Amino acid sequence: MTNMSMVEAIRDALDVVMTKDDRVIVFGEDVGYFGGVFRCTQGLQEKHGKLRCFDTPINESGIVGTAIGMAAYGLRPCIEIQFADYMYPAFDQISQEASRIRYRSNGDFTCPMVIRMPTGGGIFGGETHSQSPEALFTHVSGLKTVLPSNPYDVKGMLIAAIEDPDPVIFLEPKRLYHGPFDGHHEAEAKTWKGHPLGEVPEGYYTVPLGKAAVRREGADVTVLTYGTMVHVALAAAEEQGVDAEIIDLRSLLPLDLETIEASVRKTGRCVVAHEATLTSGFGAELAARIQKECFYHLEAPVRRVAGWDVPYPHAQEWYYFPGPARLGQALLETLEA
Amino acid sequence: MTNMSMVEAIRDALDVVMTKDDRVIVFGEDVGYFGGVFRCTQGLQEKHGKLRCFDTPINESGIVGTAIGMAAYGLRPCIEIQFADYMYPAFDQISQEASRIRYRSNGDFTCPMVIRMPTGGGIFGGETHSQSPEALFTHVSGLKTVLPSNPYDVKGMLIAAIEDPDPVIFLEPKRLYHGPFDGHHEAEAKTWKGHPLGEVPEGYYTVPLGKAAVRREGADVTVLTYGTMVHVALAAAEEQGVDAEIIDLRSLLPLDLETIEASVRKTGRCVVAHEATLTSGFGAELAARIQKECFYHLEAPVRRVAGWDVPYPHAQEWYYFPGPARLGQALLETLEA
Amino acid sequence: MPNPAKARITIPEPEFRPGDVPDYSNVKIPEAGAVSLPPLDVEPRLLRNHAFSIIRILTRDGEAVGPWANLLTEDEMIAGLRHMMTLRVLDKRMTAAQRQGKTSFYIAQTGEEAVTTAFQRALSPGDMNFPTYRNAGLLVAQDYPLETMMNQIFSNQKDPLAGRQLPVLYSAKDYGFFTVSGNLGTQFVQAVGWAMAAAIDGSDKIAAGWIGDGSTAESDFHSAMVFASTYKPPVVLNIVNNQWAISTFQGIAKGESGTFAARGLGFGMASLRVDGNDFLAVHAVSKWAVERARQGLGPTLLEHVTYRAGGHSTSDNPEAYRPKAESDAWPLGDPIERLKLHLIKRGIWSDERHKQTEAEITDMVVTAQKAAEKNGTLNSGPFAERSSIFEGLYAEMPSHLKRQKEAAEQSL
Amino acid sequence: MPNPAKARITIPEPEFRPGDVPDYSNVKIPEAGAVSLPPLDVEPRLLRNHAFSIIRILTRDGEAVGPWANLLTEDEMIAGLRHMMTLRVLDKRMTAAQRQGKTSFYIAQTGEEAVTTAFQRALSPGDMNFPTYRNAGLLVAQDYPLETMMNQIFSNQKDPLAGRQLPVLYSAKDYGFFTVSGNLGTQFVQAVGWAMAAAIDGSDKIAAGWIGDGSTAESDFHSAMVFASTYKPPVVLNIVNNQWAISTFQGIAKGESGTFAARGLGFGMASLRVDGNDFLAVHAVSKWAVERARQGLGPTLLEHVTYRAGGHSTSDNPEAYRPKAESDAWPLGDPIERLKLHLIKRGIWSDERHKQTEAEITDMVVTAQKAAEKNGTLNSGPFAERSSIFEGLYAEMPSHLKRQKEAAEQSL
Ligand SMILES: Cc1ncc(C[n+]2csc(CCOP(=O)(O)OP(=O)(O)O)c2C)c(N)n1
Ligand SMILES: Cc1ncc(C[n+]2csc(CCOP(=O)(O)OP(=O)(O)O)c2C)c(N)n1
Ligand SMILES: [Mg+2]
Ligand SMILES: [Mg+2]
Repeated sequence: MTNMSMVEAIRDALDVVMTKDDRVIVFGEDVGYFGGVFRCTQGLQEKHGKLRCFDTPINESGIVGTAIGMAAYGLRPCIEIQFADYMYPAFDQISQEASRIRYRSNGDFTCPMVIRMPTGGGIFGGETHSQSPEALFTHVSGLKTVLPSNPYDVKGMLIAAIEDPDPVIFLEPKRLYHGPFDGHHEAEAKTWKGHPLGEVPEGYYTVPLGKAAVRREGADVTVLTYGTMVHVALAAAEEQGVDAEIIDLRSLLPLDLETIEASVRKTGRCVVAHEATLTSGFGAELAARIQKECFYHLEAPVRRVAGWDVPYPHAQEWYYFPGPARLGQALLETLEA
Repeated sequence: MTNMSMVEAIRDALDVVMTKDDRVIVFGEDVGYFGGVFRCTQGLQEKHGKLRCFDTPINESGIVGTAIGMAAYGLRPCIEIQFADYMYPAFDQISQEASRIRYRSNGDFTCPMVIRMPTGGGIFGGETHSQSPEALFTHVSGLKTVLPSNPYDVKGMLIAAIEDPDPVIFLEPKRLYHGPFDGHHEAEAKTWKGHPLGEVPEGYYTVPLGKAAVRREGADVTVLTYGTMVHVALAAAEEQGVDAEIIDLRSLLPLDLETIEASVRKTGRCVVAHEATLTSGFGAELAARIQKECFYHLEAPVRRVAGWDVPYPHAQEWYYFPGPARLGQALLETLEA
Repeated sequence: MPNPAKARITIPEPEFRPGDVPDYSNVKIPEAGAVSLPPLDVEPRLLRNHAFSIIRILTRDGEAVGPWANLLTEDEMIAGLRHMMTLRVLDKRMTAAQRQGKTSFYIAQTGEEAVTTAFQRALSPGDMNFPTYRNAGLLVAQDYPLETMMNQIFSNQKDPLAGRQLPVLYSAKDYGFFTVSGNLGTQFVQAVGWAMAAAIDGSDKIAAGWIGDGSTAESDFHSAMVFASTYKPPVVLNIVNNQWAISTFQGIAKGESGTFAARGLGFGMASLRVDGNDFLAVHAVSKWAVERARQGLGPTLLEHVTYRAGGHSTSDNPEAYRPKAESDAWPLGDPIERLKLHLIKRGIWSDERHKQTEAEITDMVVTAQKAAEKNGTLNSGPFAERSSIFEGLYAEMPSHLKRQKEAAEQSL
Repeated sequence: MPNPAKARITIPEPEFRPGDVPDYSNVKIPEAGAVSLPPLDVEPRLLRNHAFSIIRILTRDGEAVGPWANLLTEDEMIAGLRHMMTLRVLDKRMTAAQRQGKTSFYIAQTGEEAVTTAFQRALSPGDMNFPTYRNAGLLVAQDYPLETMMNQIFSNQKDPLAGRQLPVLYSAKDYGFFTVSGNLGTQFVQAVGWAMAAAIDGSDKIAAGWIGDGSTAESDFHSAMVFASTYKPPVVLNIVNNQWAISTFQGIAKGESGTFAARGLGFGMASLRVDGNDFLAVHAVSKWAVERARQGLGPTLLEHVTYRAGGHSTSDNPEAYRPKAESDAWPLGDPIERLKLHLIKRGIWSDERHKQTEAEITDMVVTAQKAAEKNGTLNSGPFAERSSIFEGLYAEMPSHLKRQKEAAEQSL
């Protein structure tokens, strides 16, 4: 076990798989010599060579499109989109191509690839460095979409994703890269040092895609969340003294229906939280599913706590971000309902 | 009043606005001389000239991107994407640009434009001529998304959309272009002749965006739906003898919250239906909202009837399509719950 | 509103519209044999003329001339002719089958048969095409089973794609034929990626990308050109300029000057323009480009100049936007007639033999069709299995799909 | 796995990395005055040399030579120098302000000041730029109020963009400056659309698109080129080749041959390459292109060859990927020094006057900054209004946003 930041854990995961399997190829904008603007690929080119880790032209559709061709050939591309906000030019290749190669060819061709992208706000990135587009991916049949919230998971899940036979959207909450963040932006930034999930095993291990993790057991209300908001939820429950069961979904598709449903049936109440805008966010899917599957157990409506339905503003970042106060309020309202 | 198909009503709407306002410009692939692959722009080039209606290169991002520039200049572009399935290459320009020109410039520039696109299945179009991507648009702050279900609405709403000061995604259910369709594909195709909503006023009128229409009043269950599924819902209620209140949303964003909530509070039960795939479809947003706003009125969970979570298959189209049998079953289950 | 006195914008228009008499006598067609054969390691910037002229071998009289000629044996040429003829018969029969309701849709390549059949002949086993919907010749040139193609077209119970895909969107990995997408252009850059993979893997395989004239306007054309010119992987990028994109003439994609091949020059990429209705020229230029790629000398952009003699698809009526007789006026002639004339000229073919071959091929296609129809048609079944729509989206079915599959079965 | 014996793929690399001593003495810089001045209605295909060479006016000794020279009055040149100097001081102060936490982020254009300031001088009121984040010179050259720029940079209560946008993503319609996007390339094709609109509307306005070397790889570069070459609207498309895209050298976007300007040749578009550090050359070439557009003679692609002397942004550390001294080795010199030398040579400027002007400008910038800081900084406020984030997304606020606005106010 070594203490690592999420960035270090990602780097380590890539190094482990690249060493194990020479079909794994890593590329993207500024990913080669420099090692990525968040430094997640630092050192990989030097160690594994220019043909295994390299810079690309600034063309996200080309990055994904070439990766699809490579995957069809038999390699295992793991590509980086510099910010999730910049995946939109590639959305055609992701949603209409990668997702369907296996299906439309009836298994003649497959498309094992991972698309890594930093997601979420909290770094004063404004509307084009802060978005959380996960809901869009979950509406696309044929993709898997995961979003780890700590160094331990990010390493194990990234290895699992690269070994997965199908395309995986791998979202990395950039505000967690260097330390956990509970939404208290006015407090000093923390590092992963001392955090139990900052302890990362050396070498190879996987965390399976499709399994949620219960971060806090509780009896009164279930919180379904992922990414940065996991840490916000933990803080909110603590601060409001609410006995919440906090589930870190980790994988949005496939979704761990069993864990989710069992928890809500137990608590009878549920709050869903994400940073993405509210309308048609992934929280809608969660709320819709829960009210259907757990209707007779629900004692209060499922509340959603989310980013407001406007572009992520620069200066008003903390007014926009669904921090512990907003989430705490929703917990109390749900308990009182 | 004249009886018109949806195609004719669209054409008529375009002609009326182009005649009224010479800032209105119509373009897209095959839209000029030929009048569009669905013939919605037939005759417009001849009448209004090549500078007002013309063919474009096959580049959807370019079509939307140039339209944004035109709108910023002060024109009112109304563009056609040949199939909604082909909007993906333009999704960056739509979701990251058109939607935010007003906001990010704080009103210095605006982007009044309409993006028309045929949507939905039922014509053996396979996975790339059948998709219903409306949910993706509704997750984007700054867009309006509408989806009329008949000739009367399509004309009035298209005129309203072109006159709207903000970008409007205008989805046209292609299976309804030439006649209503209730999902009974084995029956002979109907035309709009004789259908009350096929009677279209001549000249200028608008149907406001953001207002739903109650297509059938009922006491026992509310059906929230739009597009082709409106006709399927009417048939399903009839066939199952269910006293359903069927609401044609017409506009998904802005959404007519008042009409929806009042109806569900009245009936206490709700079924949501769309052709798009289930997971993270717009039905999720509707169900999430209703269980929240009408929780204490609901006597049964909100059920969703939707396309299965796979690409739209070619040969198995009718197994995929959420026809009257599937919707009818959901109605009965909701009443019995 | 527009003031014609200062029109500062052009809306390109084709020369002829329905009602006009098409006349292409002003179109300058370079002489056969006139364009030089560059060395494989030529500096791309020297190929300016090759990107603007048209490389041709067959003269009007059926002579094969110039430095690109004489690569194929007589047997190979006859085989090529047979492939083109097979493709044409297949297209005719399947178009008719669509009219009879046996399928929903069909796309023919009438008039363009030389492009794909001659190109495929330049490839080796293991190479991979990334085709469009109009490149069935790549399969026919490999004697891919016609019955299997038809099973796909009819979406029947033996359809290798299980009824999922629109007719003609084949997939055949073993024949170096990548699954065809309905979305234009996407495959062009995927071909570049495949070629990069082949190079990274140290294999000697090459990839071939395919795109239509209209689709060169798509963004992924640019993605492909950028990645190919940067990394120089072993790929041949083919533009099939058949003059039309549904109802839109090539001047909308290209503008009114230059050529599609010229787009490659700005990328420092070897770019050549070839007479797409000249089987020998397509083959020779393709072989040159394939060999360059194979040897690691870089990517090549080829523009095949041809003509879409039929409608865009069975859903299209070209008489609504171009003169009826336009395809006859097209100055590059018919690829089958031209190769036939050459073979006759060589004394290894005759009108009778041609007729006889035509009859044989028709027989073969009809036999295949009968066999395929036994497996079902879209009209009458038996169909591809219904509940198989839930299979094969992921390697392993996730629980939400299992639930949906069950629900679907219950709602029957 | 890769077998170097048959490497069929290239990964381009810059010549120099940290630790190397950069030496550009092998880079051939064409002589000032050597490239001809074509007539405005030149046939684009004749401009081959213009797309590969570099149009330059100022010699090493500060002489202005050749057919492109002598367009500007002395007052105009002095004004240009002042604008460049202002931009540089602004960049220095704002970079420092970012370090002090007064804002989150800043992007400087150090070393590239000539490109935008000289270009803007060729435009007329009513023309519209579609800029990138590194084109603030378009505003400075119009004496746009520095305080207003800083209000935006500080996201304070007088920020014209109400705190919504990342610093430097200005919007100023009245100054012909389109709202800047954080997404690369999107604005390039929007510029083409604006120009089409101007032409359709019968106005005499023109549009100018802007893009970086790295961003030419983006798909919307292609969209812009396709639409511009097809419709030929009044637009000037500017590529600012500052050699770097964050840590990525221009050879990744361009490949290892040709020029960015050459990309235009394949589209039949007039394409010229200009010394972006030569104020006079940028202005002359820009004026030529703007005039062509104005007269309806078609679009022009300009490549401004310059060098990004600083980091990509305040978040970047260029020493991690290029030699520290590389910007000094850059053979085209510094644009301010070069124009200064010319003015001194002409006898209308001096070292003292330069220093004095520098002091004046610093004063002006400092005064503006003090005023702006009174309106607030990101660090300390007063801020742009919080609940204004719900305003102005739509012309009229829909009910779901009204509900959210209320909820937000309650959760305070
Ligand atoms: C992204 C996308 N946009 C639009 C279409 C609709 N469409 C199908 S074929 C076609 C014309 C293509 O023309 P071209 O590239 O010249 O190929 P050809 O049909 O002539 O072989 C169009 C516009 C599509 N399939 N995909
Ligand atoms: C679509 C998109 N992809 C990636 C980025 C991240 N990014 C911001 S600036 C930049 C480099 C751009 O380089 P260049 O175009 O040369 O412009 P320069 O910064 O040199 O002026 C990158 C990759 C982005 N903003 N948008
Ligand atoms: Mg074509
Ligand atoms: Mg640059």
